[in-house]
Amino acid sequence: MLNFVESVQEAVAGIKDGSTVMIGGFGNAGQPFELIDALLECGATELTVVNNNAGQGDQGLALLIKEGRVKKMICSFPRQSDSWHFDAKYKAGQIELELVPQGNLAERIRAAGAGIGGFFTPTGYGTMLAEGKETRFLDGKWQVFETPIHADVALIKALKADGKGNLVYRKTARNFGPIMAAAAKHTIVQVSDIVPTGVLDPENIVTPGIFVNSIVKVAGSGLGTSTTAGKAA
Amino acid sequence: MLNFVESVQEAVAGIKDGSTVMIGGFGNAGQPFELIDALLECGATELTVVNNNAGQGDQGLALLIKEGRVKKMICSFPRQSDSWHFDAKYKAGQIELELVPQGNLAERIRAAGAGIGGFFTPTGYGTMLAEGKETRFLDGKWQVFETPIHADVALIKALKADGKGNLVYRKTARNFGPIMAAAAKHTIVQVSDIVPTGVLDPENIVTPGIFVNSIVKVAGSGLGTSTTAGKAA
Amino acid sequence: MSLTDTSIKTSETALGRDDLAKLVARDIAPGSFVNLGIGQPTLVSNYLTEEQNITLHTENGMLGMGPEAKGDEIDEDLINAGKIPVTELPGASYFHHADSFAMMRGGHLDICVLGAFQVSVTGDLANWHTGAPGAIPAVGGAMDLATGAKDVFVMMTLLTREGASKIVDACTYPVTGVGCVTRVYTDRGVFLTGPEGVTVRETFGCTLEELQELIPVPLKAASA
Amino acid sequence: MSLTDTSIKTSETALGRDDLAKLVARDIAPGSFVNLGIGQPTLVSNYLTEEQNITLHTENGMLGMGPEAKGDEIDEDLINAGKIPVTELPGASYFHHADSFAMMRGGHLDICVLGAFQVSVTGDLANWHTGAPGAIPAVGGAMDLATGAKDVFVMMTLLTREGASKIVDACTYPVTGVGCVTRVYTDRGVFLTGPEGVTVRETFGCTLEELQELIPVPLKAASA
Repeated sequence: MLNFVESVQEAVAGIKDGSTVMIGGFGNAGQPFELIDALLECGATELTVVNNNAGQGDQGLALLIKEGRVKKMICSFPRQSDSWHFDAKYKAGQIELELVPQGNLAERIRAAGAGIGGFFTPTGYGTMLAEGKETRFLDGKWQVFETPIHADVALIKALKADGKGNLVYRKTARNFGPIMAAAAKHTIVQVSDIVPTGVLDPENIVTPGIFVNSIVKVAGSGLGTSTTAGKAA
Repeated sequence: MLNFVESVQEAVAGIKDGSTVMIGGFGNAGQPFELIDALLECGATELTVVNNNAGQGDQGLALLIKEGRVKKMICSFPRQSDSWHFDAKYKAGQIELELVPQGNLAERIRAAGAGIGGFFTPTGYGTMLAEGKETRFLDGKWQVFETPIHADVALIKALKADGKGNLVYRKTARNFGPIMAAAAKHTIVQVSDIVPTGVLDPENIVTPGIFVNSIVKVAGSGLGTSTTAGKAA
Repeated sequence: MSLTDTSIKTSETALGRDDLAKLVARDIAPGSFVNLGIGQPTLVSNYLTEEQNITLHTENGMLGMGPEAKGDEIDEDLINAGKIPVTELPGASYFHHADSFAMMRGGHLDICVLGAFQVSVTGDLANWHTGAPGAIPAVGGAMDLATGAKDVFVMMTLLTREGASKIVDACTYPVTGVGCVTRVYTDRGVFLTGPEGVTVRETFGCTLEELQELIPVPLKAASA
Repeated sequence: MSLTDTSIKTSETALGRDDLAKLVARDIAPGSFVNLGIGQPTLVSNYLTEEQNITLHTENGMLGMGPEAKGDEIDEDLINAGKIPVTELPGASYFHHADSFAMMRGGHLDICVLGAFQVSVTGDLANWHTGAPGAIPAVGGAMDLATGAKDVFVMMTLLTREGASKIVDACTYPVTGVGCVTRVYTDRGVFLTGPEGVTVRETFGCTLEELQELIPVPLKAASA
């Protein structure tokens, strides 16, 4: 069932300790900063977080990691110049890391939403990241068996939602949003605008409302040039 | 390389005997009738055709089958009230049939375009259509191993193309077009309109031009209410 | 479990197709995403109310499908899975075939309503192929629908023209899916199927005992 | 094959980064779809001409990427894979991450240009991880890029700071992909790699013999 909620706090209130949480965004584009802040505030812990990175600077996901709420990160690129909170926890052995090539991350998330139990892909064959994984020679190439990444909750950011929960995104802020919305049991979306049903052209909807559970409007979110606090370079 | 060609005849001229040809469309919606007629005219034979159905009435794919050009059909629903040409060839043992559940057909086509060497899906488990196929218990369900369907050529219909070959479709005529465009080595598209590059909103492009090789404008094609000949109920 | 349990509902006469469609429509939870199979299940759409706020999916690439198109509304590019021209409701969306079946196969549809030749005591479904020699097999989206939705409802007459029960111990027709049917709506009663066997929720124009005589598998009455 | 074969091109001096980028740009066939990796490969975009009609892909979901955004053009929702604000060219398109990597992994990109730590004689690529103890591994899209494009070009200096050849018999760093590199552009020469070994296409500021002294694997000269 689709719910329109009044605040980001209300939107994340049901997230339980031990959940697997997908968080959209690539760099700052599409990062649901306000939802992440609310998740930090709500106190849920022992989380497995799926995101392309492992937090940057002193905000959002990085703070969640700093506060010890994240048991495990599933990501493609945890090492950035300002990912010091992850670095510290990792070196202290206080956080688990599942490193996944970015395309495998995307395809495994897509597989979860699409009801695919596993697939073979050439990416990673012969590398450290395929060690111990099943391989098979298919279509003239060695390929590696990969499994879906499911989640309890997805936190994503879109540009607009209509009354049916249909979403459109903006430019490269689309990134992981549509596939995470489909992969999670419960999808929470922050949007900059909610428009009446029928305003969005049915040809142009990127995420149909069937994949959306909670929508919260966050002023200034998704406008491209950031005016809200908490965003780093 | 992208080519804009002047006629459907020119568009299909390179299709060789023995090719695997994907043909878009579900019912009449999205059927590239004019391209199919040109394929019939060009004389290519021993074809493997991938389409949801196996031809209807006395037109298009049905005629291709009647004329003995199709060695094998890969489809989900060959039995329709007016699929008499397929029926006759099938009963005479003159055409091979690979029957595929519609969702597997779509996912296998998608896999070919996405570089996936194979995948497990619950669809078909325990049925005649999974006989002899590898099965595995994944995500709490028995699943069947399915492999990609590649093609030499795709013939599809879209509403509009721009100068970069970007495509948009119309309503349920979208169906197999986008995934076939990605799965075939050479994708030929008939459109009702070619617009200047920059006219289509980058947010709304369904098939990026990277998947398109030849575009031909067919007057009256893709307008929803048919005015061209050769379309049955 | 007892055949004399009276907690199940009964009505005085067998149900016609429209009354059965009305019953199915009534049982669909508000806000659900639903796929209605070709044939009898399509009738259900006539009885869905606006308050229910049901979104209909058609596997050829659309959510928010409206009623059948008439006259000037007919648009060749807008058809349902049965290839019938339909209409578009506000809030509709279009997507390609892989996305449409991913939606179905990924378990995002709440309910799918299908016709059937047979349903087994454990919820196996047979609805795609008679298995007759020489018959050309055709499956369409039947296997995906059977496997993908959270709940699979079957709508059918309880008996064949020859009087045989379509609820069976094991399907004799080739199956479409294994253990997938959760509920069976027939002209004579509503049945719940699953690992526990067949439970009768309602009977129409007959008692549970009379029903048991028609059906060759043990029936349980639903508890209140 | 002979070291005295003179069919390869030579220039008088080693190439700087920009000259090398110019060379790579010149070698990209008109109409190609190209992904330029983070770092040195990004320079290539400065030398692509309008007549070449190249479409740039960025794996975070865009085709038709334009130059880096400056001043008022900067839009936080429009960045490249290196998280640098970029611009949009006419005919651009946006798509989600799975579609973007499917495009790459499905072999639809003509060329991908990457930096490298090492390339082996058979085209193995090492560019993601030093393997140093305690180093936090991070892969991003490197393995997908290495595996997906029709041609993988590497741009790098031929030698490490310590003077060791980055073209090696077998990678000592953890590999990114096996047998994937087809061409290596360096400050000292252009090399073709593959099952046949290493062929030198051009040398810069050195002869083939001098190059052979720097590189611990047998070099062949390209035939005319």
